[in-house]
Order: sequence, then structure tokens, then C-alpha cells
Amino acid sequence: MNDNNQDLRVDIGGGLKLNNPVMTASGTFGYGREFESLTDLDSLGAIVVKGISLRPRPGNPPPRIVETACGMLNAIGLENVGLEAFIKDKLPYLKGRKCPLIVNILGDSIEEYRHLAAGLDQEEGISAIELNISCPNVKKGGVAFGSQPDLARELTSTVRQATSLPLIVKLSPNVSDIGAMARAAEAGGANAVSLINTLIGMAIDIRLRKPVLANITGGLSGPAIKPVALRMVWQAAEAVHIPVIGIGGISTWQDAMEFILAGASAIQVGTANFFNPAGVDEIQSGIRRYMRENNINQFHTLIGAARGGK
Amino acid sequence: MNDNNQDLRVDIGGGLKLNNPVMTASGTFGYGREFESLTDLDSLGAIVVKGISLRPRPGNPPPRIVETACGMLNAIGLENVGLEAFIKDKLPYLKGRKCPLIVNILGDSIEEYRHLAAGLDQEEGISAIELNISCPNVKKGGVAFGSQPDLARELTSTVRQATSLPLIVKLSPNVSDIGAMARAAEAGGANAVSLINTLIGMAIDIRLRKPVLANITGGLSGPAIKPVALRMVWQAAEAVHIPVIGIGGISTWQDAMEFILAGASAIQVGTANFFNPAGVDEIQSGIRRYMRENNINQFHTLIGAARGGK
Amino acid sequence: MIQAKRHITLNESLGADIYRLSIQAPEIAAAAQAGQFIMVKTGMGFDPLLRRPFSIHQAEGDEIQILFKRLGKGTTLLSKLEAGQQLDILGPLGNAFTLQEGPCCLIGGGMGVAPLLFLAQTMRSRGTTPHILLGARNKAELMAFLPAFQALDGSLRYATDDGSMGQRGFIIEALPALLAEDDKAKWQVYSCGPYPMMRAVAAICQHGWPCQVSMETMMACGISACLGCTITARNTNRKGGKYLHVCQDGPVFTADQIEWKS
Amino acid sequence: MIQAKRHITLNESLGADIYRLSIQAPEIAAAAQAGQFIMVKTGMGFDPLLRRPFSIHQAEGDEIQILFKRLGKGTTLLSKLEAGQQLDILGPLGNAFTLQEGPCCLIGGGMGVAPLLFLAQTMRSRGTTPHILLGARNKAELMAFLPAFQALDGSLRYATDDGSMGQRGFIIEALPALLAEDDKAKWQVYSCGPYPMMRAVAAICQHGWPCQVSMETMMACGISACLGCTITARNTNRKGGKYLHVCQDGPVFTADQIEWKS
Ligand SMILES: Cc1cc2nc3c(=O)[nH]c(=O)nc-3n(C[C@H](O)[C@H](O)[C@H](O)COP(=O)(O)OP(=O)(O)OC[C@H]3O[C@@H](n4cnc5c(N)ncnc54)[C@H](O)[C@@H]3O)c2cc1C
Ligand SMILES: Cc1cc2nc3c(=O)[nH]c(=O)nc-3n(C[C@H](O)[C@H](O)[C@H](O)COP(=O)(O)OP(=O)(O)OC[C@H]3O[C@@H](n4cnc5c(N)ncnc54)[C@H](O)[C@@H]3O)c2cc1C
Ligand SMILES: Cc1cc2nc3c(=O)[nH]c(=O)nc-3n(C[C@H](O)[C@H](O)[C@H](O)COP(=O)(O)O)c2cc1C
Ligand SMILES: Cc1cc2nc3c(=O)[nH]c(=O)nc-3n(C[C@H](O)[C@H](O)[C@H](O)COP(=O)(O)O)c2cc1C
Ligand code: FES
Ligand code: FES
Repeated sequence: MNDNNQDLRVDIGGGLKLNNPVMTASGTFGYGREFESLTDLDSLGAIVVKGISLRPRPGNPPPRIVETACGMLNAIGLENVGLEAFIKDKLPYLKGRKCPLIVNILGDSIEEYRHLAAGLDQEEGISAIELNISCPNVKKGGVAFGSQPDLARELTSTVRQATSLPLIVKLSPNVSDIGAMARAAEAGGANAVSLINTLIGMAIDIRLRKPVLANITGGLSGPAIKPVALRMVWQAAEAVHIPVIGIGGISTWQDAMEFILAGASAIQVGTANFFNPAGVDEIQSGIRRYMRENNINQFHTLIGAARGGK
Repeated sequence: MNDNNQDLRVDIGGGLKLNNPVMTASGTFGYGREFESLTDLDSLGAIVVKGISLRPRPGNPPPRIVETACGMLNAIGLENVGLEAFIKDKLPYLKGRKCPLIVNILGDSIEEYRHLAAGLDQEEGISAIELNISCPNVKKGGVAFGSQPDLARELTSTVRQATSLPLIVKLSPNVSDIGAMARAAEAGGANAVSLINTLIGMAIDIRLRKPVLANITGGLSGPAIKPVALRMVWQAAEAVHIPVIGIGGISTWQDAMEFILAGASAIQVGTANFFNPAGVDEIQSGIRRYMRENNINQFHTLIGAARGGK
Repeated sequence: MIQAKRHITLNESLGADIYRLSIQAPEIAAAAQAGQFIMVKTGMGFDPLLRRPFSIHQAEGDEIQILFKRLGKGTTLLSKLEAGQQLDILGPLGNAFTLQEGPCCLIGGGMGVAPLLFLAQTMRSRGTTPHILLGARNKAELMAFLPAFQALDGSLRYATDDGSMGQRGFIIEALPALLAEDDKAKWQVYSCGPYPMMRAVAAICQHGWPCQVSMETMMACGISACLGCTITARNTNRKGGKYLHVCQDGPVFTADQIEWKS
Repeated sequence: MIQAKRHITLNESLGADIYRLSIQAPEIAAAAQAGQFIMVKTGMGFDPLLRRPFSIHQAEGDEIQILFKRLGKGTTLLSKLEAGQQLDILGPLGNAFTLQEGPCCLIGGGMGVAPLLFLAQTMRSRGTTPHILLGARNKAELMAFLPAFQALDGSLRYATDDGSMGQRGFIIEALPALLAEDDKAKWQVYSCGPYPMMRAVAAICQHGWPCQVSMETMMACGISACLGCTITARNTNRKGGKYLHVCQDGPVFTADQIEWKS
């Protein structure tokens, strides 16, 4: 059978078309190069790089990670090289890849976000910006944006004005009404929303009788959170008209298909990159096989197909 | 070594003292009798029975459950025999056990909750009421109480006035500020808060291309949710002065100890009863062993011991 | 009902991904009735989390046996266990087939044949010789469980979907003819198999033959604690509910208790 | 660096819950340097979720070997694997010990001895004979790994915490005397073991002896993608950060790079 009958291309908003819907999630794929001998970077739907801030950040003190049942907690604290070093040291390599590059950004203030977006706007080779409004590890600023629709909207529209690149807003799951957050991003001018970021969790060392993570709490990711992520993607897809990008525990092609059928136009693989660095390839071929076996040629017809009466 | 050196008794508010901190969680232990040949009911800290409503409820159509990574989703829809049948058919057996009985209640309106509490207040053999304000499976009424502090407070104080029994308010995790919900319950007159109920999640059948559960969404429980539950217990213990009861994914004595060190005065075992019906016994003896090995005689000194500087 | 870790005495691959696993469990063997099941913890971690239900295939002396097909995570783990290792089991659970007077027909398909061997053995030990109809996808699957049934005397017919052994097609096609052989008699029909098969058996039997079916659903506990294992009843039951709980009210039901979905 | 499923050729229990596991992995064997590690997927499900890091204990011909202790879920699963089964591995990862001129001392405790065998073999193949100091809890643990070191010629001393074999107490107590034996020489010290042991070695060596230590932390990826495996550096590094990443900057560090916690 000819693989080429399956058209996996998909539009994720703001004119950005991907060759296939499988991306890597921010913070779980380094700056791409770390995986060059383990997976075919060129054939990825897109690479989303580790969140970049205006200045370099050292991140949180150790311990930063701990394994949990079918998941992990991280409190990396958004360690990153900062905008300048990113552009100088990381971007040239990434620009050389055939797949689109999406830069995830984070700041402590609206001003910082605006500067970042404006700075990236100047650069060649960036296909979109993903706005992380939901980092649970940063203690000032950031958190509030992620749980209050008004602030999220304000932040989105500020960044929107600073860049002409397609803008994806990445939502936090630590809210009671994810639909309202998605609508706020849409109203602020986002071209797409991506979700979910990590759930806030913690672990305690019963021998030392103190929290395992130096930061006390951390972000829960991995297969454990998939049911929550899928439900939120379903609700977000109901709430907005822009594309929704599904994230959260996706580890197999079957997981990816669940998100797509729930209404995701594309998906991001996060924690699974750690334990299965070739997983993104397997997910892509699994989706292709599913389409072939079900005689589906156009990927986009699968988006939201489980919503039926909904 | 003599087991009796360890005093596991604990006060969980409103004058209710348990012989040990290990209870069963509502909806996961039937009406107790189902486990009589599998575990020693008399030695439980307390039995919390399946949520009771004023009238019998048939529950949701099937399928109602699905397994997820280290967890499960349920959309039982609060099937229960109703107050009258509970008192007639279930209470007599439960009254005969040596351990305290806590009755979990749910309603579609404040009125219904009030009636339930008043009805139970008349009965002998009930040690406390646990108010479920957070059931994600009931589509009207209930949900709102669980995510809005004002409503939660109003509901709590109405029930408070209808009964002189110790009152535990069971909180939903599907909120952005669990501390605010715990404070609302405390302000409404709760003697304790218990948390967490299930996180809202879903699963999709990729072959049939529709949600697995007839109800579309369901409640996520089991080891997968433990990190989120533990974090919320930590936050709730910070927010209130009344006892906090920890629930969520507790499957081993180590899990139980994490919750206790985080600030829980007692814990409830839920989903683990399904795959390990003798788990409650193992957890109790594990806590006792931990105390012995660490030369701790009074259980209550362990409560919140990981909070240190906090 | 007990829950305990017990020794595996046999785990034999029968081909077509089907295995026969025997466990040393005298209490369960002594108490078990045909139609009952056990819940098995298939692995040591939390993935898979829940126990898996399996019908009791045979119960003799100190041992019980299950017959299972490798499908997903749980059964894959089970298939790797070896004699001498321990297995955490819970049982016997559920109700059982009700033995009635009259000529009887057992009709099973795929893994649904598992409880029917125990049922046929019980009938033989009480002096009844059942007529047995078995269906399988193909020869390999049929050969995994047929020999055990051939060891019983009595009438035995079988079919495979692809015709690679026995009749070609669905074994239910043989049911009307069998019932017609003695159409004055009150045939008792016992069935376990894929949902569409049992629905078809129920449809045939509604014209006057008592029929018992053994149903499957997702189960979390097996002991009526989770209320997750519901199927829809044809009629509102005496408790006012319209749902049946497979682990408690079943797994065996009379075909007319059930609201069959198309 | 490769990630692949490869055959296990040996999984031998050495007592004291310690195992030696060999894997057919020619690419890793050819590339590996003493001090590097691999990440291993220990089970098929999602529990445990993450790969586990293990030092390369030996690399010869087409095979690499790890030496591990059964501690929790992952190592328990590993201990049950058998020759002929496949293992999903990723490696070789991390930096390596830097071989320096001068007399050298390898000091290891517990499972920390794992990379030291490979290091000692490498030194021998380059004509250097290291002095080896090994510590274990008791005789059973020591005997699990001692024979492999005895097969090398050279000076070897050992101690057990309980005195059941060799000297009683911590093997570091033997270090000052050894260094003093030739106190004009520029001793190179290489250490891997429990944190307190390496901290003590570092404290001794800060009086003038170059010391390399191999550090452990929790790791999610092993390939510098998660940034989870940090330890605190003594000095702010040239990138302006104060953290070191064990999987990338290590696992081998010079003792003075590290901010030792008391
Ligand atoms: C009363 C009863 C008796 C059964 N007897 C037998 C038997 O004798 N032989 C046999 O091979 N199979 C039997 N089954 C089915 C058996 O339980 C499933 O095949 C098994 O659980 C699959 O587990 P898995 O992890 O390999 O598959 P999974 O990957 O988990 O799922 C594969 C399929 O198995 C079904 N399944 C999974 N978990 C459960 C569960 N807890 N309860 C019910 N169904 C589930 C699901 O429909 C799923 O689509 C019986 C089921 C029931 C309810
Ligand atoms: C670079 C490096 C090399 C190592 N080499 C060896 C070796 O050669 N032989 C050996 O026996 N052990 C070695 N270890 C330790 C080994 O990785 C742990 O013993 C193992 O991961 C425990 O897994 P578990 O599932 O059995 O234990 P768990 O029950 O998960 O945990 C037991 C303890 O092991 C540690 N641990 C668990 N997972 C990890 C992880 N992903 N990364 C780091 N530590 C973890 C934790 O501190 C935990 O307290 C090495 C660790 C590192 C970082
Ligand atoms: C170690 C780690 C680091 C992360 N860093 C970032 C980040 O810098 N920016 C961001 O938006 N999300 C970050 N995330 C969140 C992931 O991109 C993703 O949203 C989340 O992990 C859920 O997906 P998963 O379950 O597939 O991992 C990080 C996650 C992990 C595990
Ligand atoms: C099948 C099932 C039924 C439940 N029914 C109720 C209920 O009736 N009332 C209630 O307050 N909580 C109910 N719960 C929630 C549990 O009591 C508990 O809060 C939750 O499952 C988290 O704990 P766990 O992870 O240990 O299961 C139910 C949970 C499950 C799995
Ligand atoms: S399986 Fe839990 S009630 Fe039937
Ligand atoms: S283990 Fe992931 S960066 Fe080191």
C-alpha cells in the first residue's frame, strides 16, 4: 500500500500549516539537537523549544524531579539560556531543520512578554510563538495570568500586537473553567490554544519528612494526566473557533488519536520523549496506519470526529 | 516488640475520635458488608458509605467505568438506594460494627441536603456526616457548590444547622484555589474538610470514535491523582484550622504517610479497595510499623510533620 | 469468597494466543459453581491498575483453571507467568448458571466457551448430557479449546468463521435445527460468547425456550462495591432500578432480563 | 548514542540482591568510556515510567555489562529478566573519567564500584596499575563484586561496615594512609559511592590531590532534555548558572566543582 495516499497536513492557525500533526512539547525536547541521533527531526510536525525568557534563568535548586505513578513531577523552574543566547547559540541549528520551529516564551511581567515577542519577531526561521501563561513553577506574575481570564486576555493581546507571527496560547489546567480561559485567549487574538500544561502536584519524602522537591510543589505530567487533558481539550474545542492543540500524557498513537477525535488539530508529545525518544516517529506512523486502515485520506476530517451530536 | 505502644487514635473534629486514621472512601467500599470476608471491618478507623440521596437514584447508563494509566474514570452517576432504604436495609448491619460510621450525602439542592442531614440526625449509630459538594457526575445543582466558595459556605452552614453530628465537607479538586474552598467550608461551620474527590477526565474509544463513558466525562481516581491530591491537602492544611482528611490515590502505607506528613489528620482509601481489598489493613499496620521504627508513640505528632518551616 | 496469593500450577499456551492457567486454590475450587468467575491481579505495579475477571473454566480437587486470550496489557502479563509463581486472586464471584430439567444446549463462541466446560462437566456429573455447540474464528482458535470438550462424551458440533475447521460460518446457525429436533421438549439454552452471538441466541430463544446468558462488562471490583459493571435491564426491577450489575446480579442472566442493544 | 532493544545475554544473581546483566550492544560497547552510563527501560507499562540510569560496569567485544542492586520497582523488574529477552537501552551517555598521569587510587562503595571496574580495566590496558579500595556493608555484598576486581592484578583493599570481611568500618579510613605512602607524588583519586563517602573523599583530597567523583541524581531523560538532574556547583560557571547537570556535565566531576551539602 502506498503511504502517500494519506495526507497528514494540517492548519494550526495564523496560516501555519504543518506536514503532520505530531509536535514535541516545550521543555521536554531540549533545543532539538539533543534528539538528532534518536529521531528524525526533519519529519516532525514542529519542534516546540524549551521556554525562553528575556534573561537567562538558573532554574530551581535540586531536587527538581520525582517519579510518580505513571507520571512525574518537575520543578525545573524554567531554567533556560535566555533570548540572546537562544538566538545566537540555538537558533542557527534549529533553522537548519526542515520542520517548523515554535518558540515557547515566558516572562514575569506583561512587559517582558512583549519584549520577547518583539525580539523573536525580528528573527528568521521561527514559525510561531507559543505563549506560556501557565507556569506553576514561577512564583510571581506568571501564575495569575494562567488562572484569570481577564489577565490572560490582556497578556495575549499585548503579545499579539508585538508580533505578526502565528500566536499559540498555552493554557494551564489548574482552573475550574478551561473553556473560559480558551475564550479569553481567542478574544485576545490567539491563532490557536494549546493545552494542557502540567497539573500542580507534590510528593513527600517520608524518611526525611519533607517535600521531595526543593520547590515544594511541581508540575505533574505523563500518562497519569491524560484523562484530564483530554477532557479539557474536548471542552476547549467546544468553547473556541480557533484550532486546539492537545497536550498531556500522549505516549502512543492511540493517545494521539483520542485527542484528535476530541477536537485537537494537532498534538504535542512531552514526557514520553524522556522514556521513548523515538516515540514521536511511532506516533506519526500510527496515525498514518489508522487512517489507511479506516480509509481516511484527509487528516483534517478526523479532527473532532468523536464529538458527533456535541 | 509490643504493638500497643503505638497510639494511633486521632481526633478528626467535632469530638469524633477514631481508633486509627485509616478510613474507606465513599463509593469505593459499598455499604461495608461487601468487604466483610476480605478485611476486618471492626478495626477500620471509620467506614464512609456510598453517597446517599433523599430518593433512590438509578445512576448513569453504561459504560460507567474505564481504566486509565494508573487510574480509572467513573461515571456511576451516584446510584444509591436512597435515604429510606439506607436506614432500613443498610444501617442495621453497619451499626453492628465496632468502627464509626460516616454517611456521605449528596443532593441536587440546598433543601435536599438539609432534609438528608436532618433525617440522619435522628438515627442512632452514625458518627458523622460527610457532605459531598463536589460530585462531577451530577449535571444540575451540585457542581456549582463545589467550585464556588460562597455557595459552598452557604450549603455548609445550612447543613450545619440541620444536624448536631460532626460535619465533614468533602471538596472538589476541580478548582483553581483549594484553600479558598477549604476556608469557605470552615467558615460555614464544618468540623473537618476531606479532599480530594475525583478530577474530571475522559477517554475516547478510537475504534467507535466516541467517548467511552455514556456520560462523556467521568471522575479520575487512583494512584495517578495522588500528587495533585497531596498538594491540595498541603494547601488546605495551610488554609484552615480544622482537621483535614486526605484522599486521592492512597494505595500503600507510604502513600498514607505522605498525606499525614503533609497535614492530614486521617486518610481515606478509595480506588485501592477495588484492586486490593485488604489494603486498608496493610496501610494501618504499615503506619504502626513506621511509628515503631521511628520511635513515635503518639500518632498525632506526625500530622503535618513535613511542613517544618511552613 | 477469598482473596489470596496462590501458586500457579500450570500456564500452558494452547495456540491462537490462548492460554490455560491452573491455580492451587482449594477454597475456591470447593465453593465454585459453573458460571462464576475470579478477579486476578495481573501485575505488580499500578499499570494495569485493576484486576481482570475470568470465568472459572474447571474446578477439580484443589485447583481451579481459567482459559484466557492474550488481548491487552493484563492478559499479556498473565501469559508470561509460570508454574511456581504466585497469583493474587479473588473469588469465587457472581452467581452461577441455574441447572434446569430437560434437554439442554450449551452454545459458546471464542473465550465465551470458558465457563461452558465447567457447566458441561457439572451437568455430566449430575447425569445430564448436554448438546454442545462451539464457535471459533478459525481452526487454530478452535483447537485451543476443543479437545477439552471432546473429552466429555455427548453431542458436540462446531463451526469456524472462515471454515478452516468444522462448519463454515456462525455456530448459531445450527441452533434452530437443534431445537427443532425435539420441538415439543422444553430445551434449556445456555450461552456465553461475543455480544452479537448472545443477542442472536436470545432472539431465537424468545420463541419459547428458556435461555441463560453470561454477560461481560468492564469491572473494577467484582464484589458489588463500585457499581461500575452495569448493563441495562429490559424491565425496571423490583428495586425500582433499571440497571443490572453484572458482578452481583450476574454474570448469568436469563436472556429476557436484558435490554439487547442493536 | 543509540536507543534500541537489544538481547540480554546474562542476568546473574550475585547475592545481596545484586545482579550482573550483560547486553549485546556492539555500538555502545565500541563507543563506551569508563564513567559513562546507559538508561534502561525496566518494564513494558507506564509504571515505572522513566528509564533508570546504570553505569557501564564492563564493555568487551559486542557486550556491555551493568551491575545493579534490587532496590525498588525498576530494579525488581530488571532482576526478573532472563538471557534471550530484550531490553530497551539508551547510551552511552554522559562524560567519562579523565585519565591523568601519576599513581592513582580508585575508591568505591556499594553499587558505586560499578564504573570503577571498567575504569580499572581501562587503566590496566594502558599500563597503569591502580590502587583499589572497596567498601561494602557486609561480606555478602562485598562478595557480589569483589571477585571481578580480584581478577585484575594490582593492589586491592576492602572493608565492610560490620567487619564481616576485610577491615571493619569505612574504607575511606584507609585513604589518608595510602596517599601518605607516597606523599610527594601527585595522586589521582577516582571515587564513586554513597554521597557521604564521596564527600569525605573530597574533603581528604582538597589538601592537594586531584579527585574525580561520579555523582548520582534522579534523571528523567539522560540526554540533557529535561534539565532535571541538577546538582549545585561550588562556583557560578562560565554560563552564569550555578547548577551542574549530571547527565551532561557529568556524571564525573572534579570534587572541587561541587557544593557539598552537609
Ligand atoms: C465475568 C467475566 C468473565 C470473563 N471471562 C473470561 C474468560 O474466561 N477468558 C477470557 O479470555 N476473558 C474473559 N473475560 C474478559 C477478560 O476479562 C478481558 O479479556 C481482560 O480483562 C482483558 O484484559 P487486558 O488487560 O488484556 O486487556 P485491555 O487492554 O485492558 O483491554 C482489552 C479489552 O478487554 C476488556 N476489559 C479490560 N479490562 C476489563 C475488566 N476489568 N473487566 C471486563 N472487561 C475488561 C475491554 O473491553 C477491552 O476492550 C471475562 C470478562 C468478564 C466480565
Ligand atoms: C549516573 C548514574 C549511574 C548509576 N549507576 C548505577 C549502577 O551502576 N548500579 C546500580 O545499582 N545503581 C546505579 N544507579 C542508581 C540507580 O539508577 C537506581 O538505583 C535505580 O534507578 C533505582 O530504581 P528502582 O526503580 O529500583 O528504585 P525506585 O523505587 O524508583 O527508587 C529507589 C531509589 O533509587 C533512586 N532512583 C530512582 N529512579 C532514579 C532515576 N531515574 N535516576 C536516578 N536515581 C533514581 C531514587 O533515589 C530512589 O530513592 C545510578 C544512578 C545514576 C544517576
Ligand atoms: C521537565 C519539563 C519541563 C517543561 N518545561 C516547559 C516549559 O518550559 N514551557 C512550557 O510551556 N511547558 C513546559 N512543560 C510542560 C510540557 O510542555 C507539557 O505541557 C506537559 O508536560 C504535559 O504534557 P506531557 O504529559 O506529555 O508531558 C515542561 C514539562 C516537563 C515535564
Ligand atoms: C466508583 C467510585 C464511586 C465514588 N462515589 C463517591 C460518592 O458516592 N461520594 C463521594 O463523595 N465520593 C465518591 N467517590 C470519590 C472517592 O470517595 C474518592 O474521593 C476519590 O475516588 C479519590 O480517591 P481514590 O483515588 O483513593 O479513589 C467515588 C469514587 C469512585 C472511584
Ligand atoms: S464490578 Fe464493581 S460493582 Fe460490579
Ligand atoms: S536527566 Fe534530563 S537533563 Fe539530565
